[in-house]
Amino acid sequence: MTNHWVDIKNADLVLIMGGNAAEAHPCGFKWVTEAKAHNKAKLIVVDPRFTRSASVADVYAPIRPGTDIVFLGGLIAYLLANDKIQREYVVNYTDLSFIVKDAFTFEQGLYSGYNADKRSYDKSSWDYELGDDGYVRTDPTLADPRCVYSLLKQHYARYTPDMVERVCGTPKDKVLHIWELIASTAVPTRAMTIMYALGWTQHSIGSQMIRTGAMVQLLLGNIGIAGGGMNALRGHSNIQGLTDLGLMSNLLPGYMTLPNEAEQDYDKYIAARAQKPLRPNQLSYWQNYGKFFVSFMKAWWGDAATAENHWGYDYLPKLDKPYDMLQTFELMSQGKVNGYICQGFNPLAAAPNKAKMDASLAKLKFLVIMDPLATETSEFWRNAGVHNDVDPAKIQTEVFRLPTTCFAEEDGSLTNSSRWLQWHWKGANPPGEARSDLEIMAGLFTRLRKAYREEGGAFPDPILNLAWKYAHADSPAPEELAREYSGSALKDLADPKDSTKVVRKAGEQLAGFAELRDDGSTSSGCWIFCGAWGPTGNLMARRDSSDPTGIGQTINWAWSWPANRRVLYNRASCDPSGKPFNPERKLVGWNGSAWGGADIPDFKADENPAGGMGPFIMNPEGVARFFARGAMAEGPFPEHYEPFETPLGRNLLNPDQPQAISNPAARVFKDDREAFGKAEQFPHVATTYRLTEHFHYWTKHVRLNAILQPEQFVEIGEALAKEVGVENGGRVKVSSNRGHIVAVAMVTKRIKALTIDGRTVHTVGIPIHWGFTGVAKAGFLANSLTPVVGDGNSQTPEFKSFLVKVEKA
Amino acid sequence: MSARKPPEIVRYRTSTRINHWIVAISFVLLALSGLALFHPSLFWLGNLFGGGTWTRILHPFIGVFMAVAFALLAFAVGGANRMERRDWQWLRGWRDVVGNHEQDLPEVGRYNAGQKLLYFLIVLCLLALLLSGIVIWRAYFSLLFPIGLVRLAAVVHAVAATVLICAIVVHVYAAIWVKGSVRAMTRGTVSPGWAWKHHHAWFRDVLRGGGRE
Amino acid sequence: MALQSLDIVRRSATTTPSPQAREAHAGEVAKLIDVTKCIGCKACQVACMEWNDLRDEIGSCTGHYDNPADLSEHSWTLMRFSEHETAAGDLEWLIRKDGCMHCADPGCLKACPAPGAIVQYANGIVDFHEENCIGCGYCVTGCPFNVPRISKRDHKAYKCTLCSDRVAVGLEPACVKTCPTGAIVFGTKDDMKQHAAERIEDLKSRGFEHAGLYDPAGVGGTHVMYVLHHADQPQLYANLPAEPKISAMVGLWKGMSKPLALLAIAATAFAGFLHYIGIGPNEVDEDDEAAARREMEETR
Amino acid sequence: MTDLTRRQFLKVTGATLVGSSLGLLGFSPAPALAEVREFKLSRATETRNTCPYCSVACGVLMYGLGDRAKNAQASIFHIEGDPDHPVNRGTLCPKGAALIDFIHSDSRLKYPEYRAPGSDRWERIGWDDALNRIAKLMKQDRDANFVAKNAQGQTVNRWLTTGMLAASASSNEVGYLTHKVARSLGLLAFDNQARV
Repeated sequence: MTNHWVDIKNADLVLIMGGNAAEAHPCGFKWVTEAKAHNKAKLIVVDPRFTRSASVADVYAPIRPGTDIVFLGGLIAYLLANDKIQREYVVNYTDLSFIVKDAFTFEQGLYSGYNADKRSYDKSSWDYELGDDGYVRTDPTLADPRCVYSLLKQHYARYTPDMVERVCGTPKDKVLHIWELIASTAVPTRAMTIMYALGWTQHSIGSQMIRTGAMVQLLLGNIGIAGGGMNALRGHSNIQGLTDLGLMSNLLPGYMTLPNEAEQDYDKYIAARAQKPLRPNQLSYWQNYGKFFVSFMKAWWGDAATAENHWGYDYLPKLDKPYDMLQTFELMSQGKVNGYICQGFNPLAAAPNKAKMDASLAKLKFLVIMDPLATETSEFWRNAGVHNDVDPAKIQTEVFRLPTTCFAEEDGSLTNSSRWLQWHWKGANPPGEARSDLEIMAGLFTRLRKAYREEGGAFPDPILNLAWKYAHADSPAPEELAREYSGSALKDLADPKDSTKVVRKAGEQLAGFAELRDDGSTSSGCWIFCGAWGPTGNLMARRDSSDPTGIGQTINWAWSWPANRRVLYNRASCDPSGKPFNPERKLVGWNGSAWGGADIPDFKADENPAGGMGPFIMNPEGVARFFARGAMAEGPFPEHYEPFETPLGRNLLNPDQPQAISNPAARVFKDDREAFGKAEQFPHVATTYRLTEHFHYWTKHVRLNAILQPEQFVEIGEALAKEVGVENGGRVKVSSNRGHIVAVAMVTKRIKALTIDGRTVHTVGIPIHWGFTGVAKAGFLANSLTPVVGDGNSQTPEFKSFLVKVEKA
Repeated sequence: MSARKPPEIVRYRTSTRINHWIVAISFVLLALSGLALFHPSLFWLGNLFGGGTWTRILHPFIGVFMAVAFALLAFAVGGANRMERRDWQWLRGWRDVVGNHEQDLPEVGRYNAGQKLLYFLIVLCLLALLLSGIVIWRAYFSLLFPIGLVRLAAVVHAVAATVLICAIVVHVYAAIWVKGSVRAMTRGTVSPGWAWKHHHAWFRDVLRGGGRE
Repeated sequence: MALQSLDIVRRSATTTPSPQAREAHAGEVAKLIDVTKCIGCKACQVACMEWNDLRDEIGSCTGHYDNPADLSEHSWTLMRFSEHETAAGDLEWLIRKDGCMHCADPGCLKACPAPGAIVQYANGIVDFHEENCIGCGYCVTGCPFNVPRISKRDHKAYKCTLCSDRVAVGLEPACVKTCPTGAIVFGTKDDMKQHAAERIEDLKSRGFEHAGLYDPAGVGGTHVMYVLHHADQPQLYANLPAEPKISAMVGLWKGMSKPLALLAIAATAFAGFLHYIGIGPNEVDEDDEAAARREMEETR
Repeated sequence: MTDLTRRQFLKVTGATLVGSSLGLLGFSPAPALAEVREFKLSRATETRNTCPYCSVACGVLMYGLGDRAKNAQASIFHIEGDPDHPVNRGTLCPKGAALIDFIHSDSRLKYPEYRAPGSDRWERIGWDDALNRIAKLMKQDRDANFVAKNAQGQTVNRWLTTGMLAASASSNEVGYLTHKVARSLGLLAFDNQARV
């Protein structure tokens, strides 16, 4: 979330699209009801299903799964055509005026530089035109035909209301009504927030859907302001924190990235990430990358990280390609993975194509499960009848199942969607012999370290040198770890302005990432968390809920990264002179000598606005990008591509280019491509989702939740039910080219058949929460049906749109 | 003459008497438990049955038991309770009945018209109580019926029970009033004078060797 | 006096008044359920079961979101989902939290034959005391909203207590506290009516011209009220009764019939008594016996 | 003698009248004047925590058995929302409100378990046995398959034949330590639930 949960109450308009906040985040959704009740806000829901969110919406419109870019692209065209944009905002705070290279082209759904064999782009033409001064050329009048504004307008001109109705199936009058409402927030005093979740991420073009939403928000001047923003509603309690801490194949803590194998030179690795400003007097905060990186390496390898060994640069594994979950399971299915550790994760249920998962796990030599609950993955080898029809005798995998504590049985912090780190306290001991993950990870590590110390082995250095200064090596305390990732001074730190003054003594905790240095004198395991445990103690445990300005800024409650800032890009809530666009909901402002207000300014605190520094300080441009440059796999502007299993078989926006039916830059493995189904055999569009009564595959173990939704069902519209001859409460078999499930049919008015390009397309709703363990009625894992193809950038599987066939069971 | 023991006439067989008293005891239990559930002021009567809950549990079972026992009794005495022409005449002379002037009334068979009417009233009440009782028998049957019917049944049950209790009060009083009646239902016999006076036609039947149950 | 005062003002099957001196001077309490804010998440159902230490059966899916399928001794509240298409063709998903309405004039209490099994507190809460319940089910018969349920296991009647144990110590009911969207609110009845008025104004501004408060007068008003978008058609919300009142049958049964019946019985007995005194027994005398003997001999 | 005398009848009817009059006067079991279920949290120990499900991160209050005295074994028996928390303000969704049944779920794992190759059942094992065996398997695999240099001779120091998926609900501290351990071993096939 760029903003935070409580801030939603400041919105004048709420757009829920690609998510179902009422269903998945009810307690956060209260701030939508609050905005409606006390801010006269209107709520718009666009979703393939009439959801729980829709049940309290002012306007609901249906949409075919996977076509959101068409709806939003049409909206962009509408806003530009009707000049419903916040001009002062977009001219000053975005790249609309920037000139793009001449070589950049877009034709028939493909951008310049496409390589069909590699299914990827040479992105060199996707960039701004630089002037002789080394800075990007701009045209503040937005008249230049090669400026981003002109290209944007041109790109989305094809996305007409008629096209939207044809592709999305959304009635045109509804479309125009919603667009008109949204356009009303182009004025500086009205804010719209967009709330989305897996309904946008779980598509092969998910990242681009989100980008399209963000572009709409930028045009309307809704980023960085109270009640605005692009608010991703993260699914799990600490998925934000674990991503912040870099627990992904290509990341390091704080969104630093692992080096590629070509990056053998440490200095070049740093230089490529510490980007120089693209416009005059821009902060380009990533220029400090070296400070973050060195402090991180010092946290991990302590004294073994020295300037001489480039702070242990060789200790880091180098990437040849991404090793995301889908890639790893592909390798596993090929027999190239021997061992696998699942810590609190149930991939048999969570990853696409269960049949492939079953087969892949069976090829492992060993599998380690760390979990408080008996997951399906831990029992993938067990024959559970129709729900998991395997032969244990044929599965040679050794499986270890280690019981862990749950939230109630441990101290620690979790980072929520608002980027708040909140400390929690243990209330009881775990059952039986269960142990915390800390003890288990430490137990494994100390055993491995001992073995490498005593027996030697492959490249033992990073293991033997790993800093492990915990009071109990087998059980590091959460407090020790929190202090470590937050960071401390390793030597006395002198004031950069006056070297005689010591600003931080050796061993003292640091107050924030501004204190980090790249000379090895500071340590911080995750620079964006720096200051969470500061010189005054554990700020994550703060419990002052006062909100002096009444706009929901409780900045003394817990601690938010970065730097306890609650609304990202909040500098953009002020006009170029530093005056708030909406004084009623002032976040920050320039008082003539400093920035301040209800939030921590997302800006250089003493930077005079007259200097023209842009509010998007992490970008070298200083402004927000409509033109993504090389940051996205598919292209600088979002373009609609069909789901890989499309009911149409063609892309109505680019009907003559077969390479542009589905995402041309998405990675698809051969076996997975062969497992795709065609609309002739599988005529119905399926979409998977969560119900509010359950949380993923956990709460089927929870009696109270099992009572609320005891048994697996699928939702189908009345027309489809009639077609397949099933009554409400009867049973249906839903098959894809990868497997099938059998479930109770819930026949509902909430899912309607849509007319797409003159044809009727039925949608089938598949809630995901059942499986073959737990106290709820046993059911099929929903991912028996789902296809293995990820988003072109994030590799998030396409769970929201695929093809199935529904039959009476 | 006085030394001679008057010959006795059998009015009720042993089985009939036992049946009657089973019904009678059941009725008393039902009336007590029913009143306990019916009127808060009489809830304490439930203590006779082990408290309110036991009262609630026992009452319907006793009710069914009584209904069965009564059905046998009603069947046994049903034939003698058919209304005849002279019965209406008898009823028209109710002032003589109440005033103990039987000599002015048409002669009576095994049962007089009052007894016959009581018979039909009791049959009707018990039928109503049985049917309505099943409908309000929460533990087993109430869920099978719509709530409107249950509510109606509760009223029917209350009204029928009131009528029945009044009828039985009359019945009991009649037994006290007409001396010799109690012995008919305890020992089974009446004196010839009793039969001659109250049920002359039946008396003659008996003399002719008929009039048996 | 505090809101939480739970002095009993009415007891079932009790013919004399309960102590009345203490009153809820700060106002009676009420729960307001704003159906227009409800997302049907069922958190209230969970909070209810959790707080009251109840666990219903793990049932099955019958093609509806309503789970458990009905109120029971373990489910004192549940969401009832109705899909309604408006005249304009728009879909509305009307979700009503069902449960005890805590009537000012409670039909259950009126019907109950067990003294003290059902009580009404000074603050308006109607509570069941299962230890006094005899399991007759008359409360079910008496309730105009079809709320009380008799357990198949212990044959006691159960329903929402409005968390009288929480309210007694100054807390809000568990369902109110948990409600994520603020669709359930709790306070004095006056405050709740005022809150409802604000909500209704907002709803009217959004085009729900028949938005209104459901506080049915037929049962003397309730301590659980609804804000409805279509207050003119309460039956749209899973058959919420339009004009609930204690059934005339129940009124008859638990009203006039009780004294009349006792009177009738007593009068009958008394009439017999008077007859006995005034006219006396009908006895068979020696003359009758002699006449009988004569007739017997004649017949012989 | 079964016939009632006038005197006896008077007695019976009199008793009935007196009895029903007493009833009408309210002669019935002792009435309570104010009684509710005992408030169950009065002296329970309150611990503040965060709901482990979605990312709203609602504050929860856990109520535990005992007062943390040495001889009392804490066990959570009730959970409700933290009214001070700025986001949830005491509210909880159906998952959060049901947390007590997660803590005490029948599916909670209590002991380390092992499933041998080809077996169809779990065997209970000790922690040391489990961790020693896992560490051994990991070291064997790492030593056999560690890639120090790639085909072009570039230093890559990666281990690709073992992978790990990290939890999504574990604390930052657990995540941090897990990352530290996993990367120090050279793992690249390391991911979390952010993608699904």
